[in-house]
Amino acid sequence: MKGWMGKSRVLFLFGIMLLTLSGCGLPNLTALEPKGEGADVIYDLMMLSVIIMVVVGVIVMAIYFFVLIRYRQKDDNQDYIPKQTEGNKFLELLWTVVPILLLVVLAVPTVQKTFMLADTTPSEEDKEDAVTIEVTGKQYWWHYNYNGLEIQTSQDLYIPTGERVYLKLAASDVIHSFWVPSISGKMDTNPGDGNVNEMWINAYEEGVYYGKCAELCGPSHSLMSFKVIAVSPEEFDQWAEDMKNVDTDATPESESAQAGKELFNNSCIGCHAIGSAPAGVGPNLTNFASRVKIAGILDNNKQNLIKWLQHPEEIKPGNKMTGKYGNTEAKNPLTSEEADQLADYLLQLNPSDITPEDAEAQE
Amino acid sequence: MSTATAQKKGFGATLWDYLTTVDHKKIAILYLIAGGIFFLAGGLEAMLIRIQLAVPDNDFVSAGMYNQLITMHGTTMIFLAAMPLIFALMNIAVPLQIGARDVAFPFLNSLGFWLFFFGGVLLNISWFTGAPDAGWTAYAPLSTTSPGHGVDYYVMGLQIAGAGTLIGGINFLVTIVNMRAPGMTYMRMPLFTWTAFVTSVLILFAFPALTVGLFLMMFDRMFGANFFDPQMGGNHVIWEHLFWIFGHPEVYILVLPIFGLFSDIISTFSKKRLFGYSAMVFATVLIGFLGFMVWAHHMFTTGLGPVANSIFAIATMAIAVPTGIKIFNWLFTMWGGSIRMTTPMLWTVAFIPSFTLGGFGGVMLAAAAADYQYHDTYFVVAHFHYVIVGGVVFGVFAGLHYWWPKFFGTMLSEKLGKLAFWPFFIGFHLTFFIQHFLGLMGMPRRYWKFLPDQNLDLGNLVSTIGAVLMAIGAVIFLYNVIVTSVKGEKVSGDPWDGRTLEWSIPSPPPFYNFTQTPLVRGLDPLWIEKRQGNGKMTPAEPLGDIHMPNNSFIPFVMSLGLFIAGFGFIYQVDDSKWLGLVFVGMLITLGSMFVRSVKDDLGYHIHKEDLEKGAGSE
Amino acid sequence: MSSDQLQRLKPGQSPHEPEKATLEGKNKFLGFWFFLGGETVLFASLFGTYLALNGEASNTNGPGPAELFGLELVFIMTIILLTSSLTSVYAIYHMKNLDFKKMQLWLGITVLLGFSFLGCEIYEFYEYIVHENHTFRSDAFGSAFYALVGFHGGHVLFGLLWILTIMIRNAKRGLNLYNAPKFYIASLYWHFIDVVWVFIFTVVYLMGKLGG
Amino acid sequence: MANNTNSTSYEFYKQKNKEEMKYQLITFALMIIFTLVAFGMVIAEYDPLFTIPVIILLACVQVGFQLYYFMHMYHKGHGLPALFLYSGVFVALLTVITMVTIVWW
Ligand code: HEA
Ligand code: HEA
Ligand SMILES: [Cu+2]
Repeated sequence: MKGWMGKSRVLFLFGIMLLTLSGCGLPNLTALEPKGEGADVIYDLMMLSVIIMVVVGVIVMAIYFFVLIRYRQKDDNQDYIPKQTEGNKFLELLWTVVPILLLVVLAVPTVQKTFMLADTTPSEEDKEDAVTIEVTGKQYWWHYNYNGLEIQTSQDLYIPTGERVYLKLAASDVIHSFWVPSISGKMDTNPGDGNVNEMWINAYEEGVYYGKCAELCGPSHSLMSFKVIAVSPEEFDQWAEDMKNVDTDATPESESAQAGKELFNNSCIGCHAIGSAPAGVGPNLTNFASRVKIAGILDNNKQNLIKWLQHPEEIKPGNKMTGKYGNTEAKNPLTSEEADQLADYLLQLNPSDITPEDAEAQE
Repeated sequence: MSTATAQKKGFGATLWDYLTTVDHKKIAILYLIAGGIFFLAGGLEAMLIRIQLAVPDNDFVSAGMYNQLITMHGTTMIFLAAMPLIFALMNIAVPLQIGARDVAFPFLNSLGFWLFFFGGVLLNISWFTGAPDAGWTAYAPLSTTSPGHGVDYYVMGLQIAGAGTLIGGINFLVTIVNMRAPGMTYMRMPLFTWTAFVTSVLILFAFPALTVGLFLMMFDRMFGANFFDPQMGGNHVIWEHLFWIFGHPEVYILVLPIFGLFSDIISTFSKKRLFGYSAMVFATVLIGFLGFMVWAHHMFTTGLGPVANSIFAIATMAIAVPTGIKIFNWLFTMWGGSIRMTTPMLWTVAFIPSFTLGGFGGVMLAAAAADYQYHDTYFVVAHFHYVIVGGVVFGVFAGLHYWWPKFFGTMLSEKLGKLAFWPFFIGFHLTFFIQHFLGLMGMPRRYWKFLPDQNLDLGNLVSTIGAVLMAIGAVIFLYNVIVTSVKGEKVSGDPWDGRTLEWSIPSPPPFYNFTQTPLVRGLDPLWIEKRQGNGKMTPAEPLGDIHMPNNSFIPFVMSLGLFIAGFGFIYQVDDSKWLGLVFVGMLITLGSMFVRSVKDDLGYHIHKEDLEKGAGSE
Repeated sequence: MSSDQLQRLKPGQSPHEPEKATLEGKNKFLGFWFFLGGETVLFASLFGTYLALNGEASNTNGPGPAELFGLELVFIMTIILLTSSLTSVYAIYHMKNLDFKKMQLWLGITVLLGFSFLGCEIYEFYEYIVHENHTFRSDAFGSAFYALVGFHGGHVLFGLLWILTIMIRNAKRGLNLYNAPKFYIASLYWHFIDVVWVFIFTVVYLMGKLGG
Repeated sequence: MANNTNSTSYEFYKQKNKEEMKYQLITFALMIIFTLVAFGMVIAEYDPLFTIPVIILLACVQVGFQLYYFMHMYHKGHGLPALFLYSGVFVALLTVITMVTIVWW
């Protein structure tokens, strides 16, 4: 058993190596590179706790290795009977009191930050222009209703940078959890109107931030991704203006898209909306063309869109679009031509000049 | 040894013997076998999970299948593997450690086992028709609206198994209170017995909350009630509370007996009395007490508000103090000792840093604000596998090596034991350490697949490789068990130079345990006799007739009835004809309760003369 | 020792607490008390659920507690159950005096009272379901109400069957050290049912009537 | 009773049981009275803010009577039963408080 020390050291080094290799994760996804106030505050708390743990850990491990090396039974001393100590008042007091003190050091900022993060009433001066958004989690997408702005949209959440944006979170089927790790911690969305949650998010810089559902919500839970698009306040205002004034009945340019529009209005509109409308069965598609991803996960291009329209079940098992119209699960599948037309229509829905690219350009 | 008996008695007779046994040592073996099989099943599920997550965007299993796998993995491991394996250890050791001939309620002990067993079988039958898929926590409304019968199996299986656990808990409580040998005061009980006691207390007060939660879910799913349906005025948060009011104490139910076991092992293999015995007892009780006041730390992101979150955060952190007391007392038991690195000790020594790391993760999670980041990510998965695998599973391995002689009268090979340890230990850290980082890097838990290009690939691959190493370790352990059983080499009653009463009698013990009840003169009674006496326990009574309970088939039948009724309940949703099965099942159960109630069961005596001839000690 | 346990206990030669005279008896006694500790949590979970949901009839148009409940029947039921608690005290009193006949008599009265309580409860549920159209499925309040009160009713029924079983089983052979603990813990169970009912009539009915 | 040295222990305990039965009857009378008061207060429609605490208190006292007298918890040898019952009550209280405070928000 002499290899004990050696083996753990190798293990340890190996671990460090792996970590450096993988870095701290993907920027704008990882919680280890905070890009927003909430994540920042939490990161500090995390680091404080890590420091405390390292201190305690070093002490424990020092005693541990000392004991294991020093007090192993020697071959020539098998009959040695150690002194049978009952305990030691001083030592026992020591390792009761010191942890208590360390925990107090951790508890105070914990409580403070818990209250700070829960403070969801805007301050007096911000009251007027604070953005408040009702977020609804649905299997397996997100819907946003901007209070007072008459904008409703889905999947990509546009927010202005540098200010606290207030969220009211609910769900319309099962519990989901709204999480944008590099901006802030998560909060559950509860079904029913009795348990609406509130939180705020504040992105420091412009950017496209990864959001994930963090509460098991069915087969496609892992695919319920979304994006938060933080743009400058001016850009945000323009985006809001564009979205508000969207002409929901504009005639598309290409013929194929016009045919697509017809198809859309005949069958898709029952579940999806274009223009401000409450959360339906499916996501609001007003600015579909500028979505970062299709269905939250596929790169936004025509090929993927056609694939999605025709075989949604293969891409997101258990989603509510499957079987609602002519896709794989139905008797008369959507023809390739129809899918093509629909795609053409959807991919020109682009009411605002403010798109994720604006946010990304700033990064 | 059981196989030797088997050859003597023939297979049928042995089987019947085990189906009807009320002997705590045989029940321990039953728990060991059933729990072991369920552990393998849970481990297999874990391997499938890890294979699915080995590479990004994998399609090894389907999304629906994945959710079934994690649900069954969690449920199986907690309820059907860890708990029964701990019950196996408690059953073999507690009566022996307190110098009792038997447990307080041998009949109920057997009933507890069979209820657990049938509950577990019921749950696993769901694999053939679609397993539960709402996570082991079964949060409503996902669980109440989950199609198919998977969650129904979860509800019925856990209800039946849970009843068994509750009964088992009460049995241990009364056994420890009423059946101690003369001189075995509370403050002389071995730590394992103490922790078994406190764990049983936790079972007694935690399981009823689960029982009610499961009933409510059963009513919602099967009989149209509205407890968790917001449209009808229900509230799913009630389920979360009930589940965790049970669920948090449950994790201490799992780990406390293991703490006790490690205390015994460390003291034995350091040749030292446990350092700070009374502080250890006090810490155990305190952990148990605090364990009931922290459950909402699993619900920090539910939205309870900052006041509730802060209170529960502080209460949770407080548990680090008594746990720390334990860690340091273990270290100082070894301090100045003469440490023998046997296999049980090896697992124990590996446990200390592993569990401490897991505990650190726990305290970090307890910081409510920070938990908004950790919650429902792989950070949590890492935390609880560190405490559960690094604590409970290491503990079960240690305990099995330690008490194998008392189970079967043979010794597991030390060489193979150590050979199994290393891959398991290294694999364990590989699998779970990196998961802390995966979580913080943005990987939520219960994710069927993670997407490529999110810097999560390497970490997941490492984790999977670690899991393979663990499986190798587990297989070597199995090999060890088989080899040992085939060889069947007998060992003495006291192969480890033990300190407590179980080592004062032969391995395996005769079915009446102690020919004469021993007189206990202090903590570590056998050690005292070895140092100050002739190395043998002084009897507290003259040799006399021993009263023993009768075997009974009723526990099996009673549990079978519930098992049958369980199917009825599950399928009456589709067709009310299935209610017939409910009646048949309940009739069997109530009928056998009736029989139990009206039939006198007075047991029998082993006569003094037979004892002198050495009956029972094969 | 074992078959001695079946010997009929006679005044003047037997222990004064026959229920705890044997190890088995002591075990039963203690184990049963522990079980009652667990039952406390069980009922608390049901009470908690009820208290969380009893105000939730409003959004489903069903009757709330204040409209639904009447107090007359509940009062009668309460008195019946309280009295049955007293009669079972009498039974145990006679058991301690080793007077088997009287014990059986009082137990018999207890059982009768228990069944009349149960009858009232069934009548009450019937009224609610048939006349008020308020069922287990109506809304969350309905579910919680029937779950809590029904669980208690189930305990009453089980207790009655249990007491009847041991009464009939032992009718011929009288009191002995083997069955004394059984009678004793059955009576404990009966008292516990009463304890739960005290909270049910207070929390469910009286507070329900008050609209709180 | 201490002078009853001549009687058998049976007679002694019989006497004692009889004494005890008297207390049981008093207990029962009080319980009925409490019940009457509780129902009466509700029927009289006092302010619920006053009535509710009072009827809960009455229920608790009544249950105390059941436990200590009817279930003999005041007899010796009931230390552990009391400990476990009160532990149960503790968990029960936590549960109920939770359900009435942090289930809805
Ligand atoms: C055996 C099982 C076990 C054990 C022992 C523990 C122990 C602890 N657990 Fe863990 N826990 C689980 C099993 C366990 N847990 C499981 C299964 C889950 C997830 C369930 C699910 O969601 O599926 C979970 C989840 C979980 C959460 C919720 C996370 C989330 O979902 O967001 C939290 C939060 O507070 C937590 C905290 C703790 C703490 C503080 C301890 C403490 O008891 C740890 C104490 C120990 C130490 C701290 C180390 C030794 C101490 C010292 C050396 C002294 C000095 C130390 C300091 C001063 C820090 N646990
Ligand atoms: C006692 C509890 C326990 C134990 C011991 C384990 C052990 C393991 N667990 Fe598990 N785990 C849980 C309790 C436990 N787990 C719980 C409660 C959850 C949460 C579930 C949920 O989210 O609802 C979870 C979730 C969970 C996840 C997260 C899934 C997700 O969120 O998507 C992962 C992923 O890596 C995982 C992995 C493992 C691994 C690799 C092991 C290994 O340690 C296993 C080692 C054992 C073996 C490898 C067995 C060897 C046997 C064989 C290889 C088969 C041979 C077969 C025959 C001979 C028939 N577990
Ligand atoms: Cu916990």
